[in-house]
Order: sequence, then structure tokens, then C-alpha cells
Amino acid sequence: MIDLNMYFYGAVGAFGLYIIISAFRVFLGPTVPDRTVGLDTINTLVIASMIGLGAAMWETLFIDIAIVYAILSFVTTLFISKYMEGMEGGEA
Amino acid sequence: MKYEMSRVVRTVTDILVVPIIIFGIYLIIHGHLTPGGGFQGGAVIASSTALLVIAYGSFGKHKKDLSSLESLGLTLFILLALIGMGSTMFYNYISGTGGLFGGTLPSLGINPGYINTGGTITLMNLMVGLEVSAALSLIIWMMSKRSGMMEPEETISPSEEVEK
Amino acid sequence: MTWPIMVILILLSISLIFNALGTIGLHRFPDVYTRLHAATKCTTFGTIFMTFTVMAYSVREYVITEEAKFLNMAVHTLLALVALLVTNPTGAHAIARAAHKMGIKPEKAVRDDLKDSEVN
Amino acid sequence: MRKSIAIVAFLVIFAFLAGAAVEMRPFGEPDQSAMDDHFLGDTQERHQVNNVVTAVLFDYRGLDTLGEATILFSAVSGVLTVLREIKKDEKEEEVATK
Amino acid sequence: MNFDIFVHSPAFILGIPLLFAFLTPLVNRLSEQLRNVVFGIGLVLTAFFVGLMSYQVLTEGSWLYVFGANQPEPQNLLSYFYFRITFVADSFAVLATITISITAVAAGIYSYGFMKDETGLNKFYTLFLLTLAGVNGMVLTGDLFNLFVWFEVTSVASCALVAFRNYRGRSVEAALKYMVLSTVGGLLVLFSIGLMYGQYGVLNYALLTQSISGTFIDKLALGLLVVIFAMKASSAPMHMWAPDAYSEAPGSVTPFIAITSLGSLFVLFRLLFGVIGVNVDPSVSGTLLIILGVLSMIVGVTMALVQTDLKRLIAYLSVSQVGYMMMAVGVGLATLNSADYQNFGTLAMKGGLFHMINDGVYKALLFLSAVAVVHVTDIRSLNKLGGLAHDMPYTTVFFLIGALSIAGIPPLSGFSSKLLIYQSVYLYSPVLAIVALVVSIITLAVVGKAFFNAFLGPDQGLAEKKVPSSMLFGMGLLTVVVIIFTLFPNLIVSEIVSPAVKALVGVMP
Amino acid sequence: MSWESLLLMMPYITVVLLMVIGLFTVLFKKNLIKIIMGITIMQNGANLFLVSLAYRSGEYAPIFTSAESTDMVMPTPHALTLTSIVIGLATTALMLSFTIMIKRHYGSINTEDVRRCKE
Amino acid sequence: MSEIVLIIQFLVLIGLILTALAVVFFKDLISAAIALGASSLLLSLQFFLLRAPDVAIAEAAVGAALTTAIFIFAIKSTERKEGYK
Amino acid sequence: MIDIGIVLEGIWSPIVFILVIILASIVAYWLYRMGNSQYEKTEHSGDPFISGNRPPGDIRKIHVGGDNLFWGLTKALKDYFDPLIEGHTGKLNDYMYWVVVTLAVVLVYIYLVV
Amino acid sequence: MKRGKAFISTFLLALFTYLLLTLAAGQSMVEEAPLSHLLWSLEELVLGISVALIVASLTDHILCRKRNYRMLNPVRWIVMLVYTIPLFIEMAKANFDVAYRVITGKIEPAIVKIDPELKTDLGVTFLANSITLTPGTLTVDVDDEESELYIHWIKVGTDPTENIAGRFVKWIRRFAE
Repeated sequence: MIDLNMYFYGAVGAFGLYIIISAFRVFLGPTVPDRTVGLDTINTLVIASMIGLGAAMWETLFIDIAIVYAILSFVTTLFISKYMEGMEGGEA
Repeated sequence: MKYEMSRVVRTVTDILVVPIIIFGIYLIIHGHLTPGGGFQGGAVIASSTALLVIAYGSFGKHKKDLSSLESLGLTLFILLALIGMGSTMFYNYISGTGGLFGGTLPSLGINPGYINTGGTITLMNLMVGLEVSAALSLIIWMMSKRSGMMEPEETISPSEEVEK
Repeated sequence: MTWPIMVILILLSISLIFNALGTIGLHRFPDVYTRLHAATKCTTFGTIFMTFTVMAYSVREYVITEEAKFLNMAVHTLLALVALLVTNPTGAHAIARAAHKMGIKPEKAVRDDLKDSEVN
Repeated sequence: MRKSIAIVAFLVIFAFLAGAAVEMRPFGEPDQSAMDDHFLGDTQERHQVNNVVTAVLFDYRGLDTLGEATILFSAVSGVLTVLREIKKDEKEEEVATK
Repeated sequence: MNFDIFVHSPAFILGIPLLFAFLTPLVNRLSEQLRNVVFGIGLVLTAFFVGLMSYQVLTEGSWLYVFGANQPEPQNLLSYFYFRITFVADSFAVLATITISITAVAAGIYSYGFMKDETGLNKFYTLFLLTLAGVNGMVLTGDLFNLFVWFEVTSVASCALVAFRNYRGRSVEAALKYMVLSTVGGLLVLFSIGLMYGQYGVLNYALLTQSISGTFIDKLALGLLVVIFAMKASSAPMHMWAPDAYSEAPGSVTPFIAITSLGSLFVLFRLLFGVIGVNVDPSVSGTLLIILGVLSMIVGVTMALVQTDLKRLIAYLSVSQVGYMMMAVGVGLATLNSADYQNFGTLAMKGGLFHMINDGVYKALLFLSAVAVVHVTDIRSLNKLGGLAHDMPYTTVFFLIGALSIAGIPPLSGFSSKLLIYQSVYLYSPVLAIVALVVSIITLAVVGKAFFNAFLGPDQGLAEKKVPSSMLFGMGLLTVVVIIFTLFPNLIVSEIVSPAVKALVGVMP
Repeated sequence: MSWESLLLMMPYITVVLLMVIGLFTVLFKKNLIKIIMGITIMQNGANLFLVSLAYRSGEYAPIFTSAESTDMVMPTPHALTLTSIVIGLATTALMLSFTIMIKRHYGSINTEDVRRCKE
Repeated sequence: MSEIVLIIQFLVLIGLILTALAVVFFKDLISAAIALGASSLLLSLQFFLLRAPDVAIAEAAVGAALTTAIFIFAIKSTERKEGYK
Repeated sequence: MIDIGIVLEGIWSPIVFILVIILASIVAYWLYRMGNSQYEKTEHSGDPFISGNRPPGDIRKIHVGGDNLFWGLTKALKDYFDPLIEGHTGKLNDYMYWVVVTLAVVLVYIYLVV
Repeated sequence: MKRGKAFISTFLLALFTYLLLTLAAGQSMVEEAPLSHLLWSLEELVLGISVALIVASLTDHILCRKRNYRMLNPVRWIVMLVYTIPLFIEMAKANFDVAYRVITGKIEPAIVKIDPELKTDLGVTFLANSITLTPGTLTVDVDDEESELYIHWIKVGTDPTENIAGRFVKWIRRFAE
């Protein structure tokens, strides 16, 4: 039987693929909010990968990083949205 | 233009600030046991400041206090290092002496971690955390002041016209 | 294969499926609001299931090994879950509000009360 | 002309860096690790600390951390200096140069 | 506990300015007078510890200061002492720190009068002390990554100083250019540190010297380090930031910014002689230094010839002076492994290092007296200045002494070092000596132009105010030092420069 | 070159690419903020290089809470990288504040305009 | 075991390079800042994979929140579009 | 300590030079004394001598600016000075350009020679 | 004693967070006891209380900005925990809904206004976040004075207030008002 943490590694690999797919929304997304949505998605996926990796590596304390990331990505999202609120015209 | 963000964001900010600060302090004082330390914890605490700044669009009048806090942290840090001059600078003279932060591990190798160890390492973590949180808050404060995203203070004289 | 492992695998696959759906939706939907629907709901849900997986896993490991660090892992994962639940929808709301303030119209929108209220 | 020279120089540097990447020891297999092994073995005994990185950061290489904090301090001083208010009426015109 | 203050002096040279820099904002909340006093105490204490270290090194020999070790002075050097950060207290560091602290004290005293009317002064004094600490750390350290850290401290603090007069657009522009260049340079230095660490697993100079063998990666690291430190030392053709930064910095710290680039030059020599250059065929890096030096000399002096801005003119002159040192020390390095080293290489080294300490002092004098002119008249253009000798007699004398010294007019100190350089470089290649002579003549023409335009001619009544006494005192201090160097060059060479050459070339302690 | 050796080379290749992309930005882009972004990318590259050097395959993080013995990745580059991250933040903040002041004085942040200091 | 870690690293590094390229080629500075944030986010994940938790936390805190924040402040105080007027 | 003797290693001995200066000034004073006795005062004897012509306007107000000195030299060496001055464009990209070009040249040099 | 309640609530939140973070991280207080891993060491408790005191004295004006101390009541916390169950069910539904729309692409979006008539900030926040997490709806804007919410609805229907918010409002009234 494969070790259980192999499943976690596999899941994280899949998340890596999703991250690259979501990154294309950052590249393509016609407006800035679209790119921000892409960034937000990547944030959530990275948090999921970090939690999974923490379990897979048996490194308990790695979960802390996910918490830090969850909070700080929120700050980033707020900053970008605050900037967008003051922007005129949604193009480009 | 309104400088505050929406009501939902403000409420969530109010709720999150205290846990974020606690989390930062946790990272600082457990720096010698778990990943983290003065710098990371300080950055997390500063991000709570950033959260307040961005959600409310204004900042208190604590610039001088923050500046003093920063200097104080660094002064204590370098004094901690200089006290080690009995041997050499940066000598860890507290570790293993048995007093505050001078505890010893019962066993080497894997252990869950004991907070009362580490000597100057723990203290320096605290000092660096003090300095970094104040410093990064000051950077956020100063950069946001010029950006027009914040509520203007009365003392700022906007001279935006271009020299030729 | 014992039942805890089955549970863990099922939770893990749910997490994978929903994250995949969110990622696909990010590309299939036409405008920012609908993309936000996909991104927020699906990825949050998927990540919640990831935390459930890890919590189940760490509880299982704790039962087997009786090491305190797995309990610690479960608690920290719970904290991460709470942080996610609070921050993700708020972030989505902030993006949507900013997008609307920028003047991006919802695609194919049937009605727009917010716009009307601003006009009046 | 100038731009093409710049591109050529840029490519030369690229080539050298890539050469270094090829020549570098294989990833994940350091051959010289006496210093790090010494730190790993010495930390718990000497400092009673679990996190080796913190021990390196604050004790073995404490001076680096002091320098790091100093840089942050000087950057904050610099930001406060550069973005401080300008008393416009007195200091706006530049000293006559040319 | 036997606390030997001599042994700890390297740590104090770094620690005292840092401690006082951190204290300055705190003291400023109490009173501004006290802050000035604290600043002065910090400067003087630093100079005092430099004196202590120099005394100890010159009488007892050099030693390694190991940070965080059990006993202050390891008698038998176990290898794991090298794993910690070390400070190298040898004669070369003595030469460097003496140069730095003379300039720092003079510029600090000068600042009291010069900066009186500015706002945000506590930050100014803080940054001044931080720059001092950064340069001291840079020349004292014996660890590659620590070198990077102090390098960055120096660049950040000195860039903030350049941009101190934020009401001038040019100042901020110059600071940004300087900052971008030093940050990119610092990153390349960090990259080369990574290359070294990846290969040998150590960061200490002494340990690296034993293991470097001259592989492809070593060559890459050598190239990166040479170019970046030469850039920071304002060598042509990467000198363009230097005139901007020197001329736009607040006048009292201009010599100090120049000293930071001199510090980079010290570090470059230490890296080339002590760590990496000697392991990768020294003649190659010596030739590189000579080429860069000759370029700097020619480009600097000819650009100075066409300048009309007084401070920029002196800035370009300082670029050309850096060329002299690089050329002389390059000759020493190029001949290091041959019999020629005993014939003239060591002489060239002595000339180069003596020129460094000379140059640090008289360039500071020249800058400070030029800044006094600008301070009094608010004019920097040589087209508009004139006749100032009537109103500012002391400044005229100071400027004249500095100008003659930089031009290498015989009785003054600049001549004694230049003579050494001519003599030794002639034996290596006559062309270099001829270039050096011609550059020296053009330098005389340039300073003659500056002196003629600014001080001679009919009195135009440009001087609006008096030169404050603290500024005069600062310049006077430097003049005294220049005169000492003028009167006792043999003493300086035999007591300070020759041991420095030996320490630089010989194995590390 | 086999697939596995490419996998093994990938960190170094990424480091080189990041450094080169950053250098490209600093060399050819004219917007000051873009240049600073390029510098940030270079910093990322240098940090990644140091941490890649620290890795020993299949070993643990240098913390005694979870590792089994001293089979750990090397701690020194981690400390160095922490230092360099802080340095990067400090320099970035300082350069950005310079840029803000330049915009105020010159009305532009294009390097074609920001050239009053010349000759 | 180690192969799958290498493959995950490969994916993350590819994403890192792509986002870094995007930073250079976006004309809109705010988009470039967003891409920079994504880049340092992936860098943090890579540090995580290389078993450097301290560095990963620091990079997450600095790269994700603070650097992006000060870039956004700077863009707001200067101008948004790259290009010569 | 203080070495008065002439050192042939090239270090300048200022004591000797001071003696030479004193000697030279004595000689100069002697020459001055010789010439001064035969000096005749004329109308323009205190005026500056520029190219033999009378200068326009009040000669006390004449001010030679920084551009005027060495104007002939820079004009004559136009081909050298003009590219040099144009090279100092003040653009940040050009500063970086020089660093990168030097770096490339140095790297190639080191690679080829060693 | 004006700050009393604010101080206490901030202190409790801080202490709770700290204890949760250090749960089972320190050495156990009682050796060899069953489930002793769950406890905290004495040092951790002392540190936690002092840290919470410091943080509470510094930030009590932030958490209780509106002087609203309803959440000090433990019953409300229990109701809030129970509320997560219907919320979770709705979230599951939401995801199948989005999955359906991702696959078919059938959307008919609109921004509608609803008025749940909640009074407190906390209630509005909870409602907005719950709405964001549930099927086909996304909070776009919130009125500052009233509790009117503007919702982006992916498949527009009738009677928005009841259809969108009706399920949550009565729950939220129970613990937040």
C-alpha cells in the first residue's frame, strides 16, 4: 500500500497544476478586478497546498505558514480593491 | 472620495486585528522553538497596522511613539549584544544559567520545546520584533500619507504642481 | 484499506474536485462577478475540505502514535479554517464592490438596483 | 547601436550565469557542509534551543542580524527623511547651478 | 573576567556609532542640544576606539575578533572559530579606519554649522552615524555575507543622506540613481556569495582562501565582485553616479559619501589580495585594476576640465584620484607572483595605499571648502562666482592647500604619494607613468581654473553671510592633518602604510 | 539531457532566469517603478538561489521539534536569506519613496525625463 | 517519493517564471504589481517545499502583504500606466 | 623617529624641500632687488595685460567665467570631448548599461585569459 | 470603568487565541496523565495572560469600537456554532449549483437589493459573508447607515429578500442582535 502522505503529495501536485491554470487568469484577465480574482484564487490554492504539504511532511509547524498566508493575502486583496475603488474607468 | 472601505470590511478588520497581533506575538516569543521569530512576527503585527490603515483610511497620531519604539528596540538589542563583552560581543551569557530564559532542555534531540530556554536568543527575538513591527508600521504610515488613499491631515501641504 | 483511510481519501477527492471546478469556472465565466462566484465558493469549499482531510488525518495519527504534535496540527488547521472562512468572502466582497465602483457592468445583467440607486 | 551592444552584453552575462548553473554542484547534494553540520550539532547543547535557524540568526551570526535591523532602521529613517514635509515658501527654488 | 578594552576595540568601532545612532531619535525627544552633544560624543568615541585599535595593532600585531566566542582572544585557532563572524584587526584595517574617522570627525563638526537651518536634523545625525558604522563594518569584517550586510547599510544610509534635501529634485534623482545601482550591485554580490557558499560551504575569508581553486564559478564570482566594488568605488566607466551623488548631497556629508566609495575600494583590495584574486592568477586581476584605473584617471580629469559646477568639478577630480590608487595597487597585484614585486611592486603598493589615506583627507578638505563657498553664496556655477578671496580669506587658504595637494604640487602631501606612484609604475610600464604625469598636470589646470574662478578677480560682493566657526574648525582640522602628512611622509609610510601593505599581501592572521 | 536531470537542474535554471529577467527590466524598461519591480525579481532570484543551496534531498527542516536526528537541511543559508529578504524590503521601500518624490518634483517617472543631473 | 516532490517543485517554478515574465511585459503597473504578488506567493511555496519554514513565513509576510502594499501606494502616488507621454 | 636624510625610495623629504624653498626665495628676492632699482613707472603699469590690446569697458569689472577658461583647449579637442560629454546622458538606463557592458567585458576577459 | 467591558472582551479574545495557538504545544503540566497533552505548561499560561493584558490595554478601542457587548454572552457563541451547520449545508448546495453553471454556462445575472433589517454591524457582516458563500449570490455593496445589501444574483428570481437572506436572517438575529 502506498504511504498515506503520497496521496497528499499527489493532491498538492494537482493544486500546482490548478495554480498554473489560475495564473492564466492573471495574465489574460481583461480588467484589473479579473486579475485580482485570479490572485485570490491562487492565494486560496496555495493555502490548501501548504496545509496538505504540512500534513504530508509531518511537519506540524508548517501549518502556521498557512495561517500567516491566509491573513496576509486578505490584506493584499484589500489593498488592491482599495486602489481599484479610486480608479476611473474599468478598461485595461 | 470616501476614505473608508465598506462596513463589512471594517467589521472584519476590527475582529481580526486582535488575533493577528496575538499571532504575531506568538511567532515572536516561540521563535526559538517553532518557525518564526522577531522579524516574521514583527511583519505580521505590522500587517495588522496595514489592515487598519486600509480599512479606515486614517492613522492615529502615534508617529513619534512608533519611532521611539523602534529606536528603543534596537538600542536594547545592541545593549544585549554589548553586555556579552565579558567574553565577546554577541556571546550568549544567559543560556544555561538557570534563571529567566536560562533553562536547560531535559533531553537533547527531539523535544516538544520549552519556552524558558534560549538565553539572549529569546530576548533578542523580542527586541527585533519590537523594532520590526514599529519600523514596518512606520513605512506603511509614511507611504500611505503621500498616496491620496488616506484621509488628508491638515498639516500636509499638497504641492503637486510640476517644476519646470 | 481501513475506514479512516477511506474517509480521508473521500474528503481529499472532494477537495480536489471542487478546486478543479473553481479553476475551470474562473476561465469559463464571462465577467468578473461570475468569476468571483466560481473562485470564492468553489475554492473556499475545496480548501475547507482540505482542512477537514488534514484534521482527520492528524486525529488518526494522534490515535496511532499519541504524539502531541498531531493534536497541535489539528488545532492549527482549525485556526487556518477559521481564518479562511472569515477572510475569503470578505475579500470577494471587497473585489466585487471595487469592480462595481470602477464602473464594470455585470455581463448580460437583467437588472441593476445598485446602479439605479446611484443615479437617483 | 548602443542598444545592440547592450543586448550583446546582456546575452554574455546570461551565458555566464547559465554556465554557472550548469557547472554548479547537483541540486540537493552539498559536498561541503562542515559549517552547517557544526551548527546543527552544537545548537541544542550550547543554546538549549530547538530552532537552529534562530540560533544561527541570533547567535552564530548575530552581527548579520544587527546589520539587518540597522538596514531596516536606516531605511525607515530614509523614508521619514525623504517624505517629510517641504516648507515650500523657504526652500522651493533650487540653488542656482547653471 | 579580564576585560581588555584594546582587544574589544574592533567591536566598539562598530558598536559605538550604531548605539549612538539608535539613541539619537530617543534623545531628540528630550532636547535638541543634547542630541547634538550625543552625536559629537559618538563620533569622538569612535575615533578614540580607532586610536586604541591602531595602537594595539601597530605595537602588538594583528588579531581576529570572533563574535560570540567564549574567550575574547583565541590563542590556538580552532577551525570552528572561523565559522562565526570575525573581524580582522590588522594594519590594513587600521589604515582604512583612520582615514574614515578623520573625515568623519571633520565632517561631523562641519555639519553643526552647515545644517543649522534644515528640518529633520535628528534623522540626519542618525544616518550620518549609520553610514559611519556601515563603512567601518565593511572594512573590518572578515566574512563575506557580513560584508554584504555592511555594504547595504552603507548604501541605504548614504543614499538617504544624499536625498536629505528633499526639496531639491536633483538630490532625490541622484539618490535614486545611486540607490538603484548599489542595490543591483548588492544583489550581484549576494549572488556571487551564493556561488562561493555553494561550492565551499564556508563564508570566512581565511577559510575561502584555503579552498578556492579557480574554477569557472570562481572566475564568475571574481568578475562580479571586481566590477561591483569598482562601481561602488566610482571607477570609470561606471563612475556616472558619483558626480551626481557627490554634488547633490548636503555639503557637509559630501566627503563622507566620497569616503564610502573609498571604503569600497579598501574592500576591493582586501578581496583581491586576501580572498579570491590571488587564487585566480593575480596578474589578470592586476591588469584589470590597471585598465580601470587608467580609464578613471583620464575620464575623470577630462570631464572635470569642462565642468562649470564647482562641486561636480571636484567630484570628477575624485574619480580621477581613485584611478591613481587602482593603477598603483594594480601594478602591485600584477607583479605579486614575480620577482618584480620586490623590485617595484611593493613600492607601488605603498604609493597606492599612501595615496588613499592622503586622498581621503585632502579631498575632504577640498569638498568642505568648496561647500563653504556654496553655503555662503548660494551659487555653484563657476561662471557666476568670483572674488571671494576678499570675503573668505580662511576658506581661500584651505581651498588652496587642498587644491595644491590634489594636484601634487611638491611640498604638499599629494606629491609624496604621487612620486612613489610615478617611480614604481615607470618601472612596470613607462606609458602608465606618463599618463599619470599628464593627468596630474591637467588636475593642476582644473583646480587652477576652480580657484581662479571662485576666489580671484574683483570683489563682487557675493558673500551674503559669514562662514560659521564650526565649519572653519572642521576645515582647519583637515588642514592640520594635511600639513602633518606633508611634513612627515616618511613617518606615515613607515609606521602605517608599510605594515598595511604587509598585512594586505601576506596571509590573513 | 534526460527528463530527470532537467528536474534536478530546474531550481538553478529558475534562479538564472529570474536574475536575467530582473536585469533585463533594469536595463531596458524606462519606468522607474518597473525598474524597481525588476530589482524585486532579482532579489527573489538571489533568495531562491540561497535556499536552493541549503536543500539536502529528503531531509528535515532545521527544527528539532519534528526531525528525527540531525538529518536536516542546512541552516546557514536560511539565516542569510532571512537577512536578505529584510534588506530587500528596506531598499524597495526607500527606492519607492524616492520615486514618489521624483514624481512630485519632475511630474514624471520616466527615465527619459529624470535626467537633470547630467554631464 | 523524491520524484513527486521534484515534479511539484517543477510546476511551482514554472509558475514563478511565468509570473516574473508577466511582471515585465504588463504595461499596466497595477497588473504588474498583482503579478509580482503572485510571484512572491509562489516563491514562498517553493521555500516551503525546500523545507525552509522560517524563510517561507518571512517571504509570505514581506512579499505578499508589505511589498505589494507599498508598491500600490507608490503607484497610487505616481502614475498607473507605463509608457512615455 | 623623524627621518631627515634623503630617502632614495621615492618618498619626498619635505625638510629638504623647505630648505630648497628658502634658498629659492632668497635667490628670487635677490633678483627682485636687482630689477627693482631700474624700474620706471608709466601710465598703464598697474593694469592687467591681455593680448596687448586695451580691454573694453572698466577693467575692474571684467570677470572670467568657468566656460571661458580652457575654451580653446576644449574647442581644439572637440572630437574627444563631445562624445565624452554626450556619453554622460544622466539616464538611469545608461548608467546600468555601462555597468552591464563592463561586467560582460570583464567576464569575457577573465574567462579567456585565465 | 468606561473601558472595563471593552478591556475584558479584548482580553478574553486575546487569551483565547493565544491558548488555542499553544494548545498541546508546551510540556504537560501533569506528567503521565491521560490526555495531558491537551494542557498548557505554567510558563505558557503566565505568558499568555500577560501578553493578553498588554494587547488588551493597547487595542481595546479597536475591537469594541461600537460599544457593543452582546457577544460576551456565551449562549450566543453556542448559537453561532450551531449556525455553522445550516451554513455548511447551504455551502454544499452552492457548490453543486456553481458546478452546474460551470458545466452548462446557464447564467442570468442581476444585482438586486435586499433589506434584511438587521441593526448591528456584526449581523450585517455575518449575513454578507454567508450570502457570499451560498448559492448563486455575492454581496456587492452594503449601505453604511441602513442594512441594505446589494447582491449579485447569478440566476435572477422573484422575492429576493426571502429567497436569498430568509434562511439566515433568523439565525443571525438570534446571536448577533
